[in-house]
Amino acid sequence: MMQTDWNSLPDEEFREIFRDWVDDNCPSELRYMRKQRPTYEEVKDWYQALSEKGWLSPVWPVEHGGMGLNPAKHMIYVEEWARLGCPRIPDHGIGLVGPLLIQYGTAEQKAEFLPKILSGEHMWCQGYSEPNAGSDLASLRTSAVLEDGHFVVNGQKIWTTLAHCANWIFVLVRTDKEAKPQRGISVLLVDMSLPGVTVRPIANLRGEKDFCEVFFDSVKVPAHRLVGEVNQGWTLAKSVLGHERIFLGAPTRPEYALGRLEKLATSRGAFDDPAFLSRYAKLRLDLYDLGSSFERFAKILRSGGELGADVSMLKIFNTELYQRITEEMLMLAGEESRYNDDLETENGDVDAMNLFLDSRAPAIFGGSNEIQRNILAKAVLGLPG
Amino acid sequence: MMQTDWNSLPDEEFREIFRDWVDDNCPSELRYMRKQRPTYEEVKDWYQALSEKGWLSPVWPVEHGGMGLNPAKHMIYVEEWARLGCPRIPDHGIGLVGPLLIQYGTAEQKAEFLPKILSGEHMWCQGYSEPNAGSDLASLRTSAVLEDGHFVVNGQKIWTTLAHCANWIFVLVRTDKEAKPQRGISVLLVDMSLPGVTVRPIANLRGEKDFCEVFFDSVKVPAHRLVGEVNQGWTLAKSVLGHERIFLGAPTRPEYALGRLEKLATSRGAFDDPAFLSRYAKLRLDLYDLGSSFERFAKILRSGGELGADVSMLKIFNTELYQRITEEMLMLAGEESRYNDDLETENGDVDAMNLFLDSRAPAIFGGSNEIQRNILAKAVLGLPG
Amino acid sequence: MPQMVMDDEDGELAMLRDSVAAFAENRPGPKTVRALRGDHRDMDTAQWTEMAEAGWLGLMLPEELGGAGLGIRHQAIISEALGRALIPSPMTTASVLSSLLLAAAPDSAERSRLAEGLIAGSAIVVPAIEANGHLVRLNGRREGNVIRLDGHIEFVEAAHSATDFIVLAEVDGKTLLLSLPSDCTGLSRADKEGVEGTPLSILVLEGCRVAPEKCLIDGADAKTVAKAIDLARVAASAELSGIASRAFEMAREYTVNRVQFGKPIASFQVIQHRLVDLWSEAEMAAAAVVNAIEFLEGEDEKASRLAVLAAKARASDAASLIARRAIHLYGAMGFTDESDIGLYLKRAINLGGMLGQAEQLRRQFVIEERAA
Amino acid sequence: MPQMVMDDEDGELAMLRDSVAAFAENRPGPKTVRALRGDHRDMDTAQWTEMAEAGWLGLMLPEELGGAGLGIRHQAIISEALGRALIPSPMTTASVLSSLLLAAAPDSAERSRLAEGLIAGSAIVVPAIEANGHLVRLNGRREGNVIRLDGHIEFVEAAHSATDFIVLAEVDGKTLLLSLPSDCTGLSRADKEGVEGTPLSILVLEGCRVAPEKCLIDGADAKTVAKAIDLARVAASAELSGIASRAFEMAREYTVNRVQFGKPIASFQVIQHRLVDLWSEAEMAAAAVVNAIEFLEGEDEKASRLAVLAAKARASDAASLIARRAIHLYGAMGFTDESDIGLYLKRAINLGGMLGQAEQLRRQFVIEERAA
Repeated sequence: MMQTDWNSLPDEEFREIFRDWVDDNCPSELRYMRKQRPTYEEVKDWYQALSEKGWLSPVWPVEHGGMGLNPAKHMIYVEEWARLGCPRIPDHGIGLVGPLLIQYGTAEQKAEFLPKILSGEHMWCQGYSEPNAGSDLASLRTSAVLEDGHFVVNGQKIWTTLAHCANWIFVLVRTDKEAKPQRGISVLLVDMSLPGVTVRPIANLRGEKDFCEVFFDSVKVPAHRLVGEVNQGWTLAKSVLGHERIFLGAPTRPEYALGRLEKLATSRGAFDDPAFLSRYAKLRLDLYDLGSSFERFAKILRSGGELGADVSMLKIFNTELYQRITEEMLMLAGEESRYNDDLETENGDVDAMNLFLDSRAPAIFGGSNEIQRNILAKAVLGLPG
Repeated sequence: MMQTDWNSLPDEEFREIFRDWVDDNCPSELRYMRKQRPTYEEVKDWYQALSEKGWLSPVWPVEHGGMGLNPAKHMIYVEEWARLGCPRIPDHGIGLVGPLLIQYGTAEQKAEFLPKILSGEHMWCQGYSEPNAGSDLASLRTSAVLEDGHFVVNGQKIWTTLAHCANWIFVLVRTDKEAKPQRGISVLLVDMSLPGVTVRPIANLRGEKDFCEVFFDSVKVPAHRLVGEVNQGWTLAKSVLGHERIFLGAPTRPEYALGRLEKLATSRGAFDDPAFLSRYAKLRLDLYDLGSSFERFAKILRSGGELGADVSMLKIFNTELYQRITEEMLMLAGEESRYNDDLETENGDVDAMNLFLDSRAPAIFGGSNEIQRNILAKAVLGLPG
Repeated sequence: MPQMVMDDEDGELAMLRDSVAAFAENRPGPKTVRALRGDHRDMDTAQWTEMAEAGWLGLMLPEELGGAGLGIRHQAIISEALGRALIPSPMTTASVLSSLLLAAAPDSAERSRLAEGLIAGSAIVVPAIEANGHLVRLNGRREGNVIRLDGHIEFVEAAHSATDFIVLAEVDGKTLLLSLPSDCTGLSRADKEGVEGTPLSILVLEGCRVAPEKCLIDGADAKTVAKAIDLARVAASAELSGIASRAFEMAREYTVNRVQFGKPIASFQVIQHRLVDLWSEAEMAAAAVVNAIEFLEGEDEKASRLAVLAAKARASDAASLIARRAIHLYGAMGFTDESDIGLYLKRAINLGGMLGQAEQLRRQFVIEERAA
Repeated sequence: MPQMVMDDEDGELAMLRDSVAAFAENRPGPKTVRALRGDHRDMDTAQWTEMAEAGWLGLMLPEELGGAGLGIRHQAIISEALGRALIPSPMTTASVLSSLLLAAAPDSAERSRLAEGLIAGSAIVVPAIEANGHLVRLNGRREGNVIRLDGHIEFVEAAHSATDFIVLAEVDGKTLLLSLPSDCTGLSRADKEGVEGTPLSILVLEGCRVAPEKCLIDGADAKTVAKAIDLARVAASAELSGIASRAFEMAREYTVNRVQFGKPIASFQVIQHRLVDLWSEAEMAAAAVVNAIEFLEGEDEKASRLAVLAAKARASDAASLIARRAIHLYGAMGFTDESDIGLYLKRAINLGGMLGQAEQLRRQFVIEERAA
C-alpha cells in the first residue's frame, strides 16, 4: 500500500491524480445511484477498491491507514467524488468511529478497531437519537450501569442509519442519572451480535429501509468498550465533527436535483415557457450563489482556519433549496407528478418523485433547520433570551 | 332629516339606494384619492353631504342620528363606498368615540358629544399607543391623577392618526399604578385646546404626515370627562371594536393595488410575458380567494352571528397580499421602479411607489401580524405555552 | 377544525358527514391505502360496494336514472369527509364524473345500464376522457355499423377494476361520447406506479370495435363535457380540502404532544406561527370550495367556471403545502412510512395532479377572466 | 457583521474601509440624503470633491491617465462601505463606469481632460449609455465635420451637476463613444423625482452638435462597453451588499433594544429566526460579490460574466428584502420618515433598479449559461 504526503502536492495535481484513479476504478454501474444510502453489500466492490488503494479514509492520519488529508485536500476528495457520481459508502466507521478512537481511544481500541473498519469487516452505525430525544439529545435515557466489569445497557435508539446492515454500534448512554442532563453521558462500542440487541428497520417515505430502531435489553458490554472518560461522552460526541460540518452545506443534492430538473425541462420543452425559465433561473442562481458562499467557508479551511458556527447557514439554505427544486420538478411534471415511477426522457429517466420525497429528509436530520436557526441566533447573532 | 328603517329593506334594494345616492353626491374630484388618510378639510364637502343626509354614521342607533344598520347592511355600506372610490373620512369620532359613548357614556356626554361629531365640529383622534407600548398596550404609562375634580394628565402618546387635525382626543390613561398592568387604565375625553397639550406630526415613509405624537404636560381634564368606570378603560377600549374587525380583512387595498398592477401591466404589454402572467395569476387568485374567505365571515354577520377571533386570519392574509402585489408592481416597473413619481400609462398614472410604501403599514398597525398570529395560536388553535 | 361551512338547515349535510365518519371508523383509510399498495390493487372493490350501499355512488344522478338527484353541495360534503379520513376510492372519476356524463346523455339502454350498475356498485364505470387538464379525443372511424377506435389515454385510475370505460372519440368531425367494455378486443393497458403505490394506467386502443348502441352522446358538446369536468373538479377540491384540514389537525396534534427541551414543541413561537399559517391555508381552501359550490348553484356560468378553477388550484396547493409542512413538523417521524402523514401528502399530490394542476388552472383563470 | 471577506495581506482593503468609515463619521449619510432631498439636489458636489481628495474617484483609471490603477477589488470595498454608511453619490456611474469607459478609449486630449477632471472632482463626468439594463445608442449623423445627435436617454443620475456626459451614438452603422458637454445646445433635461427624493433625469437631444475631437472611441466594441458595465454592476452590487449588511445590523440592534411584553423583541423565536434568515441573505450577497470579483480577476470571460449577473441579482434582492423586513421589525417606527431604515430601503430600490433588475439579470444568466 503506497503512501504519499498528499498535502505537499499542489491542489490541482492532487485533484487530477484522485479524479483519474476514481474514474478508472469506481464501477460504472454504481455511478449516480438512485439510492442515497446504499448498503455495504451494494457498494462492496468500490469500498474494497478504495481500501486496497489506501484511499478509503481521507482524513485519518497516515499512521492509521488514512490519507491524512488537510481540509483543503479533503474538500477536493469530496468534490471529485460527487462530480463523478460515486455512491456514498457506509461511512460511520470512517467518518465518526475512526476519528473518535484516534482522538480518545486507547491503544488497544485503535489496534482492534481501525484495521477492521478499513477492511470492511466492521460496519458501524451510530446510536445517538432516541424516541424522546430527537433534536434534544441531552434528554437521552438509554442507560448503562457498571456491574462486574460490564456495562449493562438498557434502552432504545432510533433513526439509526443502516443499523440492519451493521455489526457494531457506538452508542451514547446515560451513566449518571443524577448529573445535569448534558453530563453523565458516555460513549460505548457495542458488538451488535451480543445477546439483547435487537434491530427493527423502519421504512421511509420512499419505501426504503435506511434507518432502524435498535433495542438494548440488558446487553452486557465489557467495560473496556468505553471510549474516553466515563460521563464525558457528550463532549466526545460533539468534538469529532470538526471541519466536516461544512459538508452538510455542500450543494451536492440540489446540484444533482437541478441537473435532473434541467433534463426534464429540456425534454418537455419547458425552457420555451418564460414562466418556467423565470422560476428555474431563481433556483439556478440560488444554487450558484450557494456555491459562492460554500467557497467562502472552504477558503477558510484551505488557509488553515477553523469554521465557526456560522457555517450552518449553508446547511439551512442547502436543504431548503433542495426542497424547492424538487417541488418545481413536480410542478413541471404536470400530471406526471402523480407517478412514483421515474419519468422518461430522451436522455434517460428522471427520478422526480424519488428526489421530491428524499428532499424532505435533510431539513430534518443532522439537526433540524429550526435547531440550526436557534443556534445561529444565539451563537452567531448573539440574540438575547 | 329623513329616517328609514333601513334594516327592513331587502339587501339589494338598500344597496341600490345607497349606491345611487353616493354616486350622485360624492364629489368626483375626491374619488380614488392617492392619500389613504385625508384630513377633514380635504374631504369636508363629502363629510357634510353625508351628515346632512343622515348617512354619516352607519352603525349608531337611529335615536342618536345614525342609520342603525345591522352588520349585513353595514357591509353593503362599506362595500359600495369602496367600490365607488370614495375617500376615507376622519372617522375616529364616528367609528370609536360614538360607539363608546353610546354604550358607556353618561346622558350628558351623549348629548354633548354625539351631535358635534355628526356636525363635524369635533374631530377626534385616538390616544392609545405610547413609545414603549406598541403592541403591548398593557404597559402604558401616561398617568392621570384625580385632584380637585380634575384628572391631571402627564405623558405621551404616539402614532396618533391625524391628531394635528383633531380638536378632541380620547386617551387611555393609567389611573392606578398599583394594579396589574391591564387593570388601572381609564378612558378620558380631552379637549386638545387645553393648556399642556402639544402635538408633533411625524412624517411617514411616503412623506405624508398622517400620524403624530401628542404630549400631555399636567393637562387638567375635568372629572366628568371620564368615560365609564374608573380603572375599567381596558375593557371599554376593547369592547367597542365588535364586528368591525372584519373590515381589517376587507380586501379593499389589495383590490385597488391589483387594479393598478393590471393597468400598468396592460400598458407595458406584460400580459404577453408568461412569467408575469404566472405571477399575476397567483396574486389574482389570492385576492379572489381572500374574497371567498371574507364572504364566509360576512355570511356569519348577515345571519346575525358573532365573529370569533378567527376573523384575524383575513387581516394577516390581506395585509401580506397587499405587500406582495406592490412588490410585483416594482418588479414590473423595471428601471421605472426608481421613480417616486407616478408611472404614466395610456389610461392614467399608476402610483406604484406610493402603494409600495403604503403597503408597509397595514401589516404593522392595528396589531402587527406577529401579534395576530400569537392570538390565533392561543385563542383559535389552543396551542400551549 | 377547518371544514367547509355551508347552510344546513335540515341537517342533511351533517348526516352525510357523520355517515362517512362512521364508515371510516370501521375501515380506517390509511389501513386500506397500505393494503391496496401492498397488493398493487387499483381500488378496494368491496368497499366500493359498501359505498354503493351507503348511497354515495351516483349521488348526483337524476332521479329518473335511479340516482339521488342531489347536487354538488352534498357530493362535496362526502368528498371532503373521504379526504379527511383518507379513504381511497375513485369517487371523483368513477362516481362523480361518470354520473355527470351519463346525466348529460340522452336516454338510452346503455345509459340506463351503466347508471344502474354505477349506483349499485356492480358496474365500475371509469371515465377516460381527460389528461393533463385537457380533453382527450380518440380517433374514431365508422366501419359499417361499428365504430373503430384508436389512440391512447394516460392517467386512468381504477383501470384494472373497471367494467366499463367512458371515452370521447372524434368521428367524422363530430365528438362522440362512448361506452367501452373493459374487455373489448384491441384494448390493452400499460401500468405505471402512482405516487400512492397503486397503479395508474395508460389505456391503449388499437382497432377497438364498438357497437353503435354504445354511443352515449352522438355529437357531444364540448361545453357539456367541460361542465361535467368542472363539477368533478369541485369534488376533487373538496376531497383535497378535507386532506388539507386533517393534515393540519394532525400537525397540530403531533406538535402539541411532542415534547422537546421540556416543552411541547407547539409551544415554540416559530411552530405556533407556522401552524397558524397552515390553519389559515386550510380555511382558505374550504372557503374556496364553498364559493365554487355556491356559484355552481347559481346562474352565472362564467363566474362558476372561474370559481371552480380557483377552488381546485387553492385546494391542491393547500393540501400539498400543509402535508409537506406537517411532515417537517413531525420531524424524523414524518419521514417514516409508518406515519400516516406521508400518506396524506401522497394523496394530496395524486389528487392535485389530476384534472389540471394548480399553476395551470390559475393561468387559465386569468386568461378566461380577461377574455371578458 | 456581514461583509465581503477577501484576502488582504497588506491590509490595503482594511485601510480603504476605515477611510470611508472615517469620512462617514463627519458626514453622516442619512443626513446628506435628507439634505439633498430637501433641496431637490441631485448630488452633494462638495462631498464629491472631498471624495476626490480622498483618492476614491477614478480609482480604477490606469496610472498613465493619472489614476490609481487599482482593481475592482478595491473599488468594491469603497462601494460596500459607502453602502453601509448610506453616503449618497453617483460613484457607480460618474466614477466607476466613466473611468472604465475612458480607460477603454484610445489616447486623446479629450480623454485626458475628462480623466484629469474626474480624478480631481472638478469634472463631473456622467455616463448616459444605458437604461433598463440595455445599451442606449443615440441617432448620430455626420454634418460636415461635426456629429449631430438626436434621441433621449432615461434614468440619468446627477444630470444637474454633470459637466460632461458620455454617450453612445450610432453613426453610419458604427457605434461611437462621445463626450458631450452638459451645456451643449440642443440638450435639454426633463426631471422625475427618484425614490430617494432626488431627481433622475431624462436627457433629450435635439440636434446637438458635437465636435469631432469629442469622439472618445470611433467604433466602440459592444463587448468593451459591456465589460465596463459589468464592472460597474459589481460596484453597485458591493454598495447594495453594504446596504444589506447594515440594514440587517440595524434590524438586529433595534430588536435587541426594543422591549415589548417585558422582553427584548429579539428574544422572541419568530423574530430570531427571521433575523437569522436576513443575516444569511446578507452573507450570501457579500459572498456573491466576492465571487464576481475573483472571476473578474481571472481569465474566464464567460464565468466572469455569469458571476457578475449573479452578484447584481443577489445583492439587489437581498438589500431590498432585508430593508423591507427591517422596516417591519421596526414596527410603527419603521414606517416613519424619521427612522433611517426607510432611507436604506429607498436606496436599495434605487440601486437595485439600475444596470438591470434582479429578475432580468437572472433570466439573462440562464440564457447565457445555456447558450454554451
